[in-house]
This record gives sequence, structure tokens and C-alpha cells, in this order.
Amino acid sequence: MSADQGKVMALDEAIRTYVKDGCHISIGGFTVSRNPMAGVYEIIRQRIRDIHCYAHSNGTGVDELVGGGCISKLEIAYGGNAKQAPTCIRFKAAIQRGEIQFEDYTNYQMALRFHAGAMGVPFIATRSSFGTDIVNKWGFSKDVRKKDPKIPDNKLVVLDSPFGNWCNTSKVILVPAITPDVTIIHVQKADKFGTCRMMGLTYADVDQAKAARNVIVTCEELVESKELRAEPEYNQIPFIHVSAVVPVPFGAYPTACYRYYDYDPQYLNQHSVFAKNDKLYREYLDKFIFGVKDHQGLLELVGKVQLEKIKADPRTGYATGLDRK
Amino acid sequence: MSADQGKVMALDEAIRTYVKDGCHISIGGFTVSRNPMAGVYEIIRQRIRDIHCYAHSNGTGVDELVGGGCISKLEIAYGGNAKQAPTCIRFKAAIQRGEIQFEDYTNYQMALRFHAGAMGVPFIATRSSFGTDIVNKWGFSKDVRKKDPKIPDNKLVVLDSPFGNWCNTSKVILVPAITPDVTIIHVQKADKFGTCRMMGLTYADVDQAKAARNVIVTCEELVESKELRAEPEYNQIPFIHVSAVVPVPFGAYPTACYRYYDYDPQYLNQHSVFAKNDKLYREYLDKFIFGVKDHQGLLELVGKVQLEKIKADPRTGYATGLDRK
Amino acid sequence: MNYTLREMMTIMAAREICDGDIVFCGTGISLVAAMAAKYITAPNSIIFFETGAIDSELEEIPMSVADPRVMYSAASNGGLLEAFATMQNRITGDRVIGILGAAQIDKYGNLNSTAIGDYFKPVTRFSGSGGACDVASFVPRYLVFMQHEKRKFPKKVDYLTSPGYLDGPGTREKAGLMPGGPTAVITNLGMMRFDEKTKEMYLAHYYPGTTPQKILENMEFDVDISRATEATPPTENELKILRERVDPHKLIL
Amino acid sequence: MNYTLREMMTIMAAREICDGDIVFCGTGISLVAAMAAKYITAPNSIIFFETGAIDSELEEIPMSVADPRVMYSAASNGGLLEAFATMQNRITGDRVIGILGAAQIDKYGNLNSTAIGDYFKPVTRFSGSGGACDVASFVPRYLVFMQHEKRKFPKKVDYLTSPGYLDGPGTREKAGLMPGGPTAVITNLGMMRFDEKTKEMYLAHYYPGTTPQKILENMEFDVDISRATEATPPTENELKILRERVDPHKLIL
Repeated sequence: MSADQGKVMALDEAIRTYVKDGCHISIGGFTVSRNPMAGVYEIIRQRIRDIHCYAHSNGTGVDELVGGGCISKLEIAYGGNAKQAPTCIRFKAAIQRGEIQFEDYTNYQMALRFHAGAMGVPFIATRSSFGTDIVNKWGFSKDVRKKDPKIPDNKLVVLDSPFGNWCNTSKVILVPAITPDVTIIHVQKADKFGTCRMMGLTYADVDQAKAARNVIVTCEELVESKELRAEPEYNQIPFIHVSAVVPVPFGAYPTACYRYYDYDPQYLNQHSVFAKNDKLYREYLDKFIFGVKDHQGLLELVGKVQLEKIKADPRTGYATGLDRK
Repeated sequence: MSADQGKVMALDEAIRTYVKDGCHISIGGFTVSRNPMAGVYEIIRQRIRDIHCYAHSNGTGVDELVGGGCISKLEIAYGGNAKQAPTCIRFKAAIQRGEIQFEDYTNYQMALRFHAGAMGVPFIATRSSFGTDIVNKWGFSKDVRKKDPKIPDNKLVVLDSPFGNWCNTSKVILVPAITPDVTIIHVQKADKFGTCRMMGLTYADVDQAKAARNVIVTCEELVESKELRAEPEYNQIPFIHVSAVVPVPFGAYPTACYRYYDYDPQYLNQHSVFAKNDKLYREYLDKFIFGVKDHQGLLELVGKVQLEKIKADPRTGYATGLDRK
Repeated sequence: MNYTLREMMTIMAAREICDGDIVFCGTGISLVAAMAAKYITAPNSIIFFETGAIDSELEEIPMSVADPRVMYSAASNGGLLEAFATMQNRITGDRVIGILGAAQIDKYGNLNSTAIGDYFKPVTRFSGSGGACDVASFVPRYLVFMQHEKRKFPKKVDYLTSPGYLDGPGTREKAGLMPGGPTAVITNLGMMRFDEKTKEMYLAHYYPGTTPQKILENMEFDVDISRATEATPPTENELKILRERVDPHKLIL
Repeated sequence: MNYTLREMMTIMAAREICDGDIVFCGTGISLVAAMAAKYITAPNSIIFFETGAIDSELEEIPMSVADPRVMYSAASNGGLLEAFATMQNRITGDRVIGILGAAQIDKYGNLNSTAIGDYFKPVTRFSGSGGACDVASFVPRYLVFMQHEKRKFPKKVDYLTSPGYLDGPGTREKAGLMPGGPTAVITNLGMMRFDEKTKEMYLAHYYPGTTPQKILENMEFDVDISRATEATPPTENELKILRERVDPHKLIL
């Protein structure tokens, strides 16, 4: 890779290079915001299979990966997605039909697991989920765990605190670290070396990136390093964590990208109709994903008029007054 | 407290209200940057005694608190302060003379301890300090710890990981949480409710604040909430964590406040001459701390000419070309 | 004055929020209740979201806790780690009131939002915990919105997603949880509370037009109805706030 | 060409930095070495500070790792948590080379920067670990700057602040530390390395004008001198870089 080009790659090349059959991945964003949808659709397009996916509430993206048949194992806290899909539809179907293996955590636990991975420690403590089935029911059995070196031996461990009752806490639940092979995030701005500037909420993106062996960043705008370095305190991810940078305008579409565009209620509504029916959903994949060359192709199908509607108002950062029924 | 005034207080009132004899405190900043010096000097001026202080590398501020006779117990990672005092001078003297009790940690461990406190868990794991005297030598004995409910029963605990060799880590060191009675930080901007905007490095200030029962924020500028809320992602501390807000221009002086002013090498050089001699140091305290009414009084002693010299260059954020010999 | 059941439920919840509370919110009716409370009982309450937004200026109703609408003019936009630490940490956590929903609730207020039937091969799969279990684990008080149907008030939840009072008095603490638990269950028929001693659900209020007996018919387990009184319907002012200020475009109500 | 011993030491360290390394830096001579390396052997090395600044544009030499000069035009300004995680985390940590200093070092490269004499009633108290013990615990390679004096190379350090090879082969790993340890000790007389098998210090290079024997006289313990060769003095180009580009105002050198 030349210094001139930094880590800039085409998206299909980045996905092909880092996302392999059977690999462990996580994606950024939360429900209908800043999901790396261009990356997700490219994974589906390349028909990558048998992915082990870690998610907190990575709604739209994870549901499409499940629907696209890419995921075989899923560790997740929340498979819901705003009004259009209170339970993600393909996720729901896949579990009810026994098509994927899954294991449930809480959102905080998943965030802590990425945090532990980013920190390089095997676990972190929390006081969440004592006495619940989150602790009692394991999606992956002891046996499966023992055999697979990429799954920790225990789901969660209850530990008596070795500091007595320090902080009025006599026991804690330890959650094991996650270190994905690849994390894919979509950000507002990045430079060619991978330094990232996110705007609005960051969810767990920073730890998801730092915990991963390789990070693919898609960005709305590829900007000069100089611009980002004028205020380094607002760059959440320095370039040392990043493997590939791909400029993809509307790369989070149909989810929102704060200060750039809103989520598209029309697309999401239509999508939930498709998703509820296997045949319609196959047709949807054929048309919107497989039927186009890349994300630009999908955007062209959607059309400029629709994209214009969701453009962010500079004052609020979202499409003020957008019809969201 | 009226809604109009928010949490704004005079500094002497804020210190008197929250910092008591025998209380546990931490201060923000690192060596010669963004120490809450106005707050530190006010603590000395009010002759508060028997403070238990938690520090990572909170150089200038902690050394003055030690020199001012305010601290009786100190948990610390680094008592050094740039060129003028590779080992903080009053800290060094106090330890060599047996005047304070102390316990050594590493910088990461202290940062993690504040992090655990902010998270509300009793401990957090690290792989730092195995096999060293950081683990073996305890500043506070088992006995002292048992008797004092505000000190955890163990300094550090080595634990075999209950996740086997997950993350190639078979054991970890657990560091206990810190929850100070009060944390004092100095920030560039705050609103009257306590929402804070820091510029440049944040060190461990955010966790130090969130771990504390009460937080006193001194700020260079008291700004309208509207200004800070225009970019909420860059406000590191929301108001819910803060008890008192005190506008104090040059409140970090003689340490630096990025984008506002540099550290003052002349003051620090002179200070280190004073600090090396008990008599001179007493005279220094009498003149610069006890001899003035408040921080403004100290700044007047220093003089406008000197303050002008350390003013930050808008391009670099520090005093470009400042004579620092 | 006419009002819908959803309006009634929203107001019942809003009245539970005290001034100065930090309100952990989801979306939908729970958010509308929190927004309404700021105009009614709790002008200084603070709405915050598990995604990390605190005290957002909600000019429009967000449809998800990650909706860009929660980011606008917040005091701070952080991430999940910061948001949940705010609840797990006792300093701020003790000031938080949560508002949750679920598919099932038992007499001790334990919630299921994960699956109906066998966990591994469920008849119906739901979204799962999200932050619900975290909130229920950490905060001293939380409200639960439910639809009053027999299958939703079973003797035992199919999957225990979020802890209520577990198996009764003292069992939260014994399990390792912080003290706390649900303080009210608000349904389309009435409001349940939990007995201070037994930690069992009892009927506190039934809405005008229904009866305690009708409510019992919609639950698999029995609850004490001896303390039940008729709920006060939404006032004109409360309805005005809901309809004109909080949800003028009827996105939720 | 004339050069000072501090210039010699700086260049010896700079030569140890490989292109692409992430260099954990303190201030003073270690920082000057890292800055020089970027002009000599390692244009793509990245200087980073425990305070959280990564790849700062060092127009002026910072006097502390918290100096506002490290914040200027960095890739990112974070905090201590982020900085140390970068080293503890194996993904980025494996790329880090540390540069440390100490008051004492033993034959296994264990460092004391805390106290001389009894820990509780020391003859001389130093600053303490700061981030040194963290770096020495986490990263695969680190350099140590020392003054070559007998009392600074004792048989046993008075306080073990930062782990070297502890008690020899395998003891780091047994104790729970990551593999790693010091790779070179750079003094005012020469450079020591550590035997791959025994993990004991040996003399690798002595500076022009001194002898292995003289070096031994300045240490409490013996080291193997059989492999020692004379060090290559700084080249004209290296000196030019130090004097004109890195430290033109002679703040450090």
C-alpha cells in the first residue's frame, strides 16, 4: 500500500480481504443509526457464509446479514429495530426455525465485552443479570465451547468479590472479552490512514473497533488529515487501529448518519413488508442487493428524490419534519 | 440553589462545602497541565487537614497539597513533574521524613481504579505489575485496611482467570475501585449546570469526576448551555455528575490549560528553588497562598506581563516559542 | 373529556416520575410518558437513553433510542458504556427511574422480553433484553408497561430476561442484585404495585369503566384487589400536554 | 566529528527503533531519540504518550507527557485509559516499543524508579512507576536509559518497580506477564543486551574511548563482555538531525 493512498480501498476488495467464511465479526451502529450498511450489503453480495456475529443492538445490519444467510452463530443483546420491526423480522424467523445458533446477553454486557477486548483483558465485571436466564441459559453448550477455541469456556461467571464488600458489592458477574476478526463501522469523516471522526452518539463503535484484529471503516467523507488533526480530541479512533478505509457516501443508508441524513422510513417500512414473506424477501435481495453492482447501485434504485427527503437539516442533524409514519 | 444560578458558587464556598478534614479527594490534570490549582490553593488556604488523596500523575497540585500540610494519606502512581522537579520536591521530602502514609500504584492502575469507581463495580482487571513490588509492598497494612471502611481490604489481588486461557491470559491483577468524596477538576468551558467541555488530553479527569460523590468544576469560561449543546458529542461530562461550578480564569495556573495558556516555566523554576528549602517554602506559602485572598490575588502577584507571556497561540494551543529553560 | 387507553396509561406513568429523577427511557409510550412528566409533575427530570444521550432536546419524537433526534442539543452524546455506568454507579444510579415493557410478567415483577416457549426453539422470539435487564438490575425504581392479557401475566415467565423481585423478599439482594425492583405495572386496565413485605403484585388502581374482577380474569395468577381504588382519569391539562406539546403528530398515541 | 555522550546515547536508542514501530515515549532524551528515529531509520514510526496523544506533531519539544505540545495536531487526544489499552491489547500492543529510564537496574533488567533504601522510610524517594511498570508489563520490546554507576547496577534493586526478566527465563510468563522485556540498556558508556537463553545482561557495545573493563568497574554485578564490540559513533547526518531538526534550542541535549 503506498503512502499516497494510505489505507484507501474499494469496498469489495476490503470485504474480500478481511471478511472470510467462518470468521467472527461485529458491526457498528445501533438499530436504525449508522449501521455500516454498504459493508453489510457487500458481505451479502459476496455470499460470505458461516459468520459468527457479535451484536448489541445492531438492528438493521444484523437482520440483513441473517436474512442474507451469512450468519450461523449470533451473540446478541437486542434484535429489535424501531417501529418498523419491534423484533427484527429475519432474526425472529431464523431463531424460530432453528436456522442459527444464538446466545443472549444484555446491551451493557455486550458493550463491556467489546471494552474488555479493546483493553486486552479476558473479562470485566458487572452487576447486571444476577438471577436471570441471561446467566442460566447458554446458547452454546459447555461442550461446544470446549471444542471451539474462539468461544470462551464460560458464557458468564458469578464471582465472589475478593475485595469483600468493597463498593457494597459482594459478588459480580464476569463477562468475557470479545476480539472479533473484523469490525466494520461507518463514520462521518475519516482520513486515508483511518483516523475517524464520529458525530453524535458513538454507541459501542470505538471499543468494537479497538477490540478487532482488523477494522474496515466506511465513511461519508474522506478528508485531509490536517482537518481532523485541527481538533484531535474529537477523533475517537486513531489510525493505528484501522486496516481499510472506504469512502461510501450514504454508506449507512437506509439507517441514519447524524448530520448527514436520516433513516429512511419509507425504505424500512417497505423492507418490513418484504421481510415478513420469504418469497418477497428473496425478491428484495435479488433486486436491491444481488441485482446491483455496489451500494451506489442500490442508491440509484432508491432514487435521488427519496435521498433528498432524508437529507439532514444542518440545525438539527436530522431531516426535520420528515414523514415517519 | 436557584435555577438562574444553576450550580455556580464562589470557590471558597465550594471548597468549604465539599472538602472536609479527613475526606478522600482526587484532582484532575497531569504533571504540569490542567491541574485545578485555584482549588488546590484554596484547600491550602482553608488549612484543611488529614486528606486522603488519590493521584495518578497529578504533579503540581498534589505536591502543593503535600507541601501545604493538607495530605496525610496518598495513593499515587507518579510524583514527578517535568524538568523542574523530576521527583516532586515536597512529596519527596514528606516521604523521606515519614510525614505522610503512601501507597504506590501504576498510572494505568490508578486510571482503572477511577474507571471502576465511575462504573460502579468493585474492581477491574489488568495484566500490569505481576512480579513487582507494586504487588508485594502495601503502603497500608492488612490491619489498617480492616479497620478503615474507606480503604479496601486488599491493595491488589492476583486472580486465576475463570475463563481459562481466554485472550491468552491465565491470570490477572484486580485493582479496587476508587470512589472519592470529592473530585476537583479544571476545564476550559462549563455551563452553569456543570456540563463540561475539555480541550486537548483528558487524562483520567472524566472517570475521576464520575467516580466521585461530589465534583467541583472550575472553568476558564462559563458559557451558555446552548453553546455546549450545539456539539454534545464533545462534552465529556454531563451536568448530572457535578455539584459546583466555579468560573476561575487562569484557574490551572501555574500549570497549562490547552488553547488558553501554557505552564509558566519561570514560576515553576522559582517554585522548585523555594520547595527545596523548608524556610523558603514557608515564605512562599505565606506570600503566594496565605498572603492573598484568592486565586486572583496570586495572579496579581505574578503580574500581567508574566501571564501575557504564557498566553496560548491560537494555532498551536500553547505559547509558541516560550522560553522554557 | 374523552381519552384513549393509551393516553390513560401514559399519564399513569408520567405521574410516577418525581422532580429531579433521571428517567431511563425506551421509545414509544414510555418516552411519551417521560416527556409528559416534564410538563406535569417533574420539570427538572432528565430523560436519558441507553445509547448515551443525556437530556436531549426532543423537538420531534425519536422512533428508536439511536434515532438522531435524541442527539440534538443533548447535554452530552456518549456511548453505551457511559450510559449504563450512569445506572450501575450508585451516585447517579440511585436517581434513575426506568421505564420498561415486556411480553410476560409474573407476580414478583420478573419480565420476559426474550421468547415464548422453549428458549432454544421458541414459538415466538422477541427482541431480547437490550438494556432492559441492565436497568432492572441497577436502578432502585422502574415502571413496566404491559397489555393486560392472561398469557402475559403467567405464573412463571418462559424466560426471565429482567429481574423483578425474583422469588420474593430478600432474593434480589441474595442473588447479588442491587436493592430495587418494579414499583408499578401499568396496563390497559389498571395499575399494579408490589407489597412492601411480600413483594407480590397487588392491584392498586383500576381504570374507570373496568372492575378489579375483570382485571383478575385477565391474569393467570391471583393478586390482592382489596386495596384497589379507581384511578383518576387524565385531567384536561394532562391531555392537552399530551396532544399538543408531546405528540402533536400522533406518532405514538 | 565531535559529539557529546548524550548525543551518542540518543543515537544508539534511535537506531533500535524500526520502521512502523509505535514508540511509547517519556520526555527528555528518550523523546529526542524517538524524534530522531523518524528522520533516520523509521520514518513511519509513531510516537505516542501515556497521556493519550498519538502521533503528535512535535514542533517544539514537550517537557512533560502532559505538555500541551503533545496535543498539537495529534491523530487523537484521548486519555490514560485509551493509551494503556493500546499497549495492553495485543493487537496494537505487539507493535509498541517502550523507552524507559530508572534509578537502578539488575542483571535481569528489572527496574527501580521508586525508592533507594527501605520503601517505607527511603533514603531517596523517586517519582515512582508512573506508566513505566505498565509499559514493562505489556510491550514486547523496550529500551532503558541508565547512567553507568556502580550503585545504579546493583545485584538486587531496592524496589522492583518495572519488570524486566524477573528471575530469568520463563519467570515473566510464570508470573502472569506477557512475553517481552528489555531489549537494550543504553548508558553513558555503552549498550547492554540480554542473552536469549539466560536472559542475563551482557555487554554488546562500548563507546569509543572506553573499555569493557571500565564498564565492569561501574557495575555491582558481572556481565559477559566477550561479545562486546565498539559502538559506531553518530554519523555526521545523525548529528545534524539531532542538532538542527530535533533539538535546535538545546532544551534536552
